[in-house]
Amino acid sequence: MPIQYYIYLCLVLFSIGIIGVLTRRNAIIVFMCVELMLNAVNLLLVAFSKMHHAAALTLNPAATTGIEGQLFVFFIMVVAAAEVSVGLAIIVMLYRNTHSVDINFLNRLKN
Amino acid sequence: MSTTEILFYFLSALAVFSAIMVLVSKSPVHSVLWLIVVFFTISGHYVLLNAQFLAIVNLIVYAGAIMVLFLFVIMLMNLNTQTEPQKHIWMKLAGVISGGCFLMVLISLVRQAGDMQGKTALMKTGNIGLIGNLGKALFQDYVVPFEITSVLFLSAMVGAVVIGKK
Amino acid sequence: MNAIIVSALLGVLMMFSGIWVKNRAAITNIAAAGLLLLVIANLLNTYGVWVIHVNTHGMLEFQQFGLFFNTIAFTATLLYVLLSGRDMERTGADTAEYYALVFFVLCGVSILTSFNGLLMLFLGIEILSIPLYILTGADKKNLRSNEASLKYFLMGCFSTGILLMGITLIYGATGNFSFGNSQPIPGTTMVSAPFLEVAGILLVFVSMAFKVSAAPFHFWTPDVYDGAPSVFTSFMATVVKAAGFIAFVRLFSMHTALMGPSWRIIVTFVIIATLLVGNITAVFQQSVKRMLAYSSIAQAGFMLFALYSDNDLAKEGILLYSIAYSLATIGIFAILIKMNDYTFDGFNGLAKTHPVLAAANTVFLLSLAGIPLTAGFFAKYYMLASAVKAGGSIWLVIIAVIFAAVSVYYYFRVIQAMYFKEGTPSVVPTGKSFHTLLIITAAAIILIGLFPSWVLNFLYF
Amino acid sequence: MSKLVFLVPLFPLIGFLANGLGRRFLSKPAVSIIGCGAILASFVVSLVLFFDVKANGGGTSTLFNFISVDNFSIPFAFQVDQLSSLFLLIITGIGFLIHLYSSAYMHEEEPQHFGRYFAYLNLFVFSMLLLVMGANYVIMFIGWEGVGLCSYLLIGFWFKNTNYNYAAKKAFVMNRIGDLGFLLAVFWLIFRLGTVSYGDVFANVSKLSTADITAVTTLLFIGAMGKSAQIPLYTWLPDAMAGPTPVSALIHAATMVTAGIYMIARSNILYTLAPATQTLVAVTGLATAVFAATIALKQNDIKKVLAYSTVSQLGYMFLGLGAGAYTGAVFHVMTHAFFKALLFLGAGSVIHAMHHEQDIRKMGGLKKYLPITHITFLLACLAIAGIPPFSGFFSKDEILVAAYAKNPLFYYIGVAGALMTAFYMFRLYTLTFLGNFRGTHEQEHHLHESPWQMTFPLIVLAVLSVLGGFVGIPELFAANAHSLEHFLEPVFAGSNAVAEHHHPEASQEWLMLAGSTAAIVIVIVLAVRLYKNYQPKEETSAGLSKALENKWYVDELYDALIVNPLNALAGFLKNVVEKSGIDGIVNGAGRLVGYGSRQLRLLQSGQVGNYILVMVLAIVVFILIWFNDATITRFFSKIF
Amino acid sequence: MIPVLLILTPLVTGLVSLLLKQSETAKGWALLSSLVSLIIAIAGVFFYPKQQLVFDAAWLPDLGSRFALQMDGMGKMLCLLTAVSFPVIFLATYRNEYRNAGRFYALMLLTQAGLTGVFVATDALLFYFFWELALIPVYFLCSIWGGERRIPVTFKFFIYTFIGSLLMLIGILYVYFHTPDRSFAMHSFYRAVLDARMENFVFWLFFIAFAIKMPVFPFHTWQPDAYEQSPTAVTMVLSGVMVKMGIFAVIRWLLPVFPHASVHFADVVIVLSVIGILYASLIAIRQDDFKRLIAYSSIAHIGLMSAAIFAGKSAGLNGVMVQMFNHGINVIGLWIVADAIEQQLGTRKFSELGGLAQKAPALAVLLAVMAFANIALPLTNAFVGEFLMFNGLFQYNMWMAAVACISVILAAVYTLNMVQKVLYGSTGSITEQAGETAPNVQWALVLLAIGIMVLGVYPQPMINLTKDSVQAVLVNR
Repeated sequence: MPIQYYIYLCLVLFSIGIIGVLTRRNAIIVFMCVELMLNAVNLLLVAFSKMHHAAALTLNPAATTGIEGQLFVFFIMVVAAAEVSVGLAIIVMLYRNTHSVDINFLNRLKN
Repeated sequence: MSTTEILFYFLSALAVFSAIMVLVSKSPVHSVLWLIVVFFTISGHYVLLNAQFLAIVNLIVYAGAIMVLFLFVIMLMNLNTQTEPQKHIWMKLAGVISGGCFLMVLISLVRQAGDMQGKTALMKTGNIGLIGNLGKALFQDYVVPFEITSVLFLSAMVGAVVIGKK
Repeated sequence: MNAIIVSALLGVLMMFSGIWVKNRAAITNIAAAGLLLLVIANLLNTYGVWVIHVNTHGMLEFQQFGLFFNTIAFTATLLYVLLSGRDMERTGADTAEYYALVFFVLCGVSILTSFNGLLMLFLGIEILSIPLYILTGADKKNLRSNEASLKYFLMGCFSTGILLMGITLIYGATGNFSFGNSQPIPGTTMVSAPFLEVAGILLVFVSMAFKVSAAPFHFWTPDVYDGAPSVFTSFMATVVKAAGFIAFVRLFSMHTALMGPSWRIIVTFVIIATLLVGNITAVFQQSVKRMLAYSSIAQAGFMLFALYSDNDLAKEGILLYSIAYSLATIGIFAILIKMNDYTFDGFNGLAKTHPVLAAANTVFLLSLAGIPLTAGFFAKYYMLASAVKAGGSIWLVIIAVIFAAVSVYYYFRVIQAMYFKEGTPSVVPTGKSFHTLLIITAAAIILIGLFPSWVLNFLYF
Repeated sequence: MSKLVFLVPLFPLIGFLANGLGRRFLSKPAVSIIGCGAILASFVVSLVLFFDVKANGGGTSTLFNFISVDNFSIPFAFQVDQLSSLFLLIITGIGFLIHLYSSAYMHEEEPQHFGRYFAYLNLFVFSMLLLVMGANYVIMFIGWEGVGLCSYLLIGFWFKNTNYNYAAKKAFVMNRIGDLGFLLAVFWLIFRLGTVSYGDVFANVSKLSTADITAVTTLLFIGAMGKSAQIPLYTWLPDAMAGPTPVSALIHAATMVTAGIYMIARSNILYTLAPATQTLVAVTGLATAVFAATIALKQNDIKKVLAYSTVSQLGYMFLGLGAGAYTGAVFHVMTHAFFKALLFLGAGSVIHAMHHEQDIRKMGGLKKYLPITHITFLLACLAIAGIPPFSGFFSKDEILVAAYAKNPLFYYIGVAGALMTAFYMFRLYTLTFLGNFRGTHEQEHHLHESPWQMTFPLIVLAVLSVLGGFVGIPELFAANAHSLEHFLEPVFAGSNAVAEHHHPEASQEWLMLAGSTAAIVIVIVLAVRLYKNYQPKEETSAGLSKALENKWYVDELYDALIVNPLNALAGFLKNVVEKSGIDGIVNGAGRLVGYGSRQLRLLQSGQVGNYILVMVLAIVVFILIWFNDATITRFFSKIF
Repeated sequence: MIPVLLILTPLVTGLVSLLLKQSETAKGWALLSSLVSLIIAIAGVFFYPKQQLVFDAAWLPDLGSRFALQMDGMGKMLCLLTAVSFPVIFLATYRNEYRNAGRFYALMLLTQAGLTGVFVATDALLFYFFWELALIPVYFLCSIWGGERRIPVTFKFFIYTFIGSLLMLIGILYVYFHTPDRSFAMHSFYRAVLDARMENFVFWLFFIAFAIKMPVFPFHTWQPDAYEQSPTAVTMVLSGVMVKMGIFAVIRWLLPVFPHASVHFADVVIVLSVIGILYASLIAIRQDDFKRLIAYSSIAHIGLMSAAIFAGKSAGLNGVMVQMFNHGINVIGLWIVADAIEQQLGTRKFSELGGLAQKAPALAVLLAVMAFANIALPLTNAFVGEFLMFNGLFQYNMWMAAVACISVILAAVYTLNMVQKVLYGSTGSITEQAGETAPNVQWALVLLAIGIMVLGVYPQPMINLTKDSVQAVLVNR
């Protein structure tokens, strides 16, 4: 597949994630949109990894070029998992105190 | 058009559609479910790209663990369509426009990017995505970052405990 | 490597000491001892006496610059623990866990000073950030703390997303994660402009700018610094932020090919915006804590000069700046934490009731304002000098000094409150040792202000 | 000789210091002895010097280097030659008499103020001596300003009276306006010649262009206008009558005001080489002479009349200078010093007797009460009116003849002024001494002749006024009779060599003398007849007479044209420009920061969504900037 | 060694003074310290009349900066002025009571150290340091012990001057990077090679700093307020010595470092100065406040100095040198009188004063001496300076000189106004109970008056002292 297609797809997904962050008020949904962004990145990484791999194969059939991209995805997933645990803990804590997950209500701190 | 290409287009279309549905769903639960669909389509892409390990991990970690966690929290909070807060229409519009601008700028960049011309992502072939190869690389070259992520997890753990306990 | 391993282990140790040690004061002492150990371990590493050798496969690269910064960061943390450690107890019960998180942050700091490649950068930033989300929300019953925590978390995740997209685009264009030394991938030829790489670099830049709270990505800073428990604000605003800068400078000095005119324009834009937002907004604040948050943005504006000029002077300068800024800010926060009223009026008449606090605070504020004879002067001096040396930017420097003069306005409001106004400030009782430490800190600031060469020679030793 | 030179100013300086510092401790007699003694000593030394100069010619002696920078130096040097030694005699001589007079006149003052008075007087004499003895323009300027200072101090001697203080200030400021001209002239000389010493300047005069000389002389003349009360800077002098009367005699008649004449006479070579300036001097002098005389016609204050008469006489002297009759001017300075000092002292005696009543309408018939004063005053009036053979006749005649040589019109106008002089002087004399006493009974009861300290100077001065003219008998009467001219010859040698002298025909000169004398006599008779039986009546004068009484409204004119606009400008600068303008910009910058702060902090809305929105937009903008850098660089390079 | 001693003496004694609790002890200590400084300064000036006293030690080797001090003629003269001023100030204000007197005098002495440092530093960075060191104690002095509006006013003063000095810092940095040997030493600065465009630009960075300090129109608005609100002892330092910093700096750092720019912009600066002279003089005419009058009068005098400097003529520069010293002692004298009156009567308004000559004849005489020195009457010291300065200006441009000379008249107007309204006339309700001032004030004034007279009659030693500094400036032009 031409790499542009993957880039377009991932950028679209990434932008949808951004739009989600910008348009939703529910902290959990916002967080989910961030996860969507991360997944778009992951997919793009894999696509690039395969692209570089394809390029390397023309010179050396045993080349492992591109593997670092997939490993990076692995680390992103790890980090994402850790973030989710912390993030959800924070959201729950806030919910316990305010009974709301609306980020528009987060305006005690301003100016 | 080969099967892979058809699959690619189908998965892409589904992914974009589901992603949009995540945004527009009124009910948080629906959003989560749509997101899981996105993750599945992405896993499908991984399979197409012959990255089986990542495909599986994606399903287990994201769709399985993380999304369930989300769902669980949402259920716990008893969030539903009625309680779901909505942003002002202008704010939404602004969000969409700026996100669209972001997308447009990046895409126009990619279209001009000469070094991407004629490059293709290898599909269905290539063995770098296989678990054996990944594992070797992970525990040889990438052992330091791998170990360091343990610190990350430790801190996340401690953090969750600190925040979570009464 | 010493620093990374020791700090991680110390973090674990602190985690468990929470279970075994019930005396809170003892926990603080353990932490202090641990930090001392950390400093020593890092110094040993610096001078090559005792180094834990680990084959990092080029993932990490230990240079004097980074190691020296480690020493600064650890020493600053030690000072911070000594001055404000006991005040953590007022935030929440989990003192040991807080310290564990602090150590994990330091682990992240050590990674950020030695990363070689975007993967370690990413991990470093995450290890640095995740504990901070927690620490920001440590005051669980306090809604402001909760709010700050969630804001910080959401925006932090968003910026992580941006960072990752940037890294990915760079990877797509170059085929590896080693930022800067992009060798052509075998079998390909570099054709036309590397648009993708540039876009990636920009996104990485934006994300790093977010971490060091450069405008217009600074918005989290005032809210988070204001909402977080003051003890942790002190830590975040000093060690963490300085580490962010070191990473920033390290990252972008790797990529020397970047220095085109457009790069300069963007950095100039960011510097001016940061100085403007930081300084101007700080002027009208009523709370000293929030003022300090804005002032930290303003100081970031100055530190960004290191990025702009990117020469040796700038690298030395950023170290000196870290020292000066950390010492002064930790000191001010140590005093601020003792105050019951964070507004400017809360400081009225402090000079009468607590002359030592007031005098030390004055030195800290003068240093932040960059008045000569204090470390802060030489910090700013190096930044300006590096920009002048880089050339072609005298207007930028002039704008910077005008904002420096504006900064005097709000820093001196505190001095005015302390010395020239009448009032009875309510202050938590402070001990002799606290006073002594403050005086030592102030003296250190003045000494560095007189003889910055001492510190710099240490670096070139 | 050189050793003695320093003694001349030293004695008054010592007197000043002793009286000034010791005014609390010294008794009145001690003060007067110190004060008068110092001047007497100076006079004696001056006499010695005079004869020395007469025998051996003048010379310069340097005390020390006052200012010396690399390209020029100003020595603190004294030059005693014919001109200055003559002035030394006038200053110390008349000065001594007036000191003596003062010791009685000021007797009512408290000891402290009595001491202060003598200290000022001594300081004045010291300054005046510096002025005439200085060997260069800077030393002259020191004295020049010094006499201005003393004038200020003495006019405001009775400092409780606010009006006197205003008069003093006015005198000082007007003098300063003149001084400014003087200073600029000095700068000009330094700029062109690098020296200010008379000797060097006059020797190098050929290096100066005509424009230079004209400028320098004009500027110097502006200085002279201020000090010697010429139009337009004369208005301070009448107001200066606020000071004690002996002061008026000493400063505002006999010595200080003649400084301008001295200075021009000293710089005669420059003026001779600048005909344009000479004409200016002559015209200004003539205008002043007539103008002041018209005002004097209608003044009722005894001292004011004398003051305007002084202004008028000074005008004559400038007319003489402008006409090139330097000797004549100096001669008139001398004779004027005698008779004007006498007039003022006489007036002082009258005022003393009348208990500080100065309005001549309330006097009259004092002849019998104050015989000595009366006689001496009459002699002085005859002298000033120019009746032969009194001193004024000779000196004024010499000036008028020279003026005729320059331009006959000058002569006729000058004679008209002389007639007015005769008229107002005899109006004054008649109103004061003749007729019936018009004051209160109490005043009449206390009328008595003054003590010897006051009458003695009157007598001495009267003798001088009568006989003083004989040092300058015109060539008309006898060849080589003009001994003063011969004495001063070396000083004016340079000018005489350059300028051609037209002397009118002897017959014409006789005619002029006779005619003017006859006219003056007629005017005197007229004045005496007119005012002999004067009775004060409530009259509201109108028209010309009112304008004259109000001194042609010159003070009002100055107020309207200069003082008020300046005050308004100052007020405008203070209240508007400074406050709202310059300080306004500074404070405005501060306020702008405050305003910006209040607006900018609204950006910090507290909404995460907004924060991220800004971030996203910033990213978009950055990417756009990056890929359009060439355009932007061009844009900025245009701005800076 | 003498320059070091001159800095160290007030510095050390100042720090010691921080610990003094008793007001009387602190006063005595400060007076003693300042006298020691005076002795050292006199020793420096009279025992080494010809040598340049040099001290040089390593300081910041990495930055190319050394702790280099040097006293040439101008430095000696200004050190002497500083050393003379402080004892006189301490003496004159000996009876004023300050809260925390120990701290007050400590800050005063620190100011003295800073001022002296400015006058002797030959290293640009060190110079900058002392420049600021002199400012900061003053900020505290004014803000703590000043008048009613002290906080905003002092703050304005501080920020104003601080902006100026920061701009100068940029200039210093710029020149530093263009010195042949990357050094902050004065002589390296003199040899710096700048292209014409940048020289013209950097010139202004320096000039604005100095112009604010002097102050030159239109950078002066901090000054009247600051003088009015500061405690008088500080005002004396400010106007007597501190404004000399600006003038000194122009001569030492501006003219030689930017020879072409200072010629190029001479007209601009002189026109500004001349406008300032007239402007300040006119405003002074309408002042009702003693302190503000002196402040504006000072602006006018300083304007003349700055014009004369930029005229760049030998006579003018010599005049500036002399006038720096003379203006210092004259204006201190005026402040002492103003303070004595305010301390005694509690007012500085001319409209409330009057008739003091009857009540306090000695003070009246001394005020008159100061006033006449202020209008540069011959045989007072100021005449020599002004005469030479006008002279230099005249040689540069006679029209500018002529316009500037108008100030001679205006000075007479406002000064005599002041004299008249304070001393003369009849006493009012406030001045009724006035009396002679304390002996310490009188002695201080007498000392100054003697100085005024002596330097007015025999100024040549002062001219000789600073002659070589003038030559040095002219050579570089």
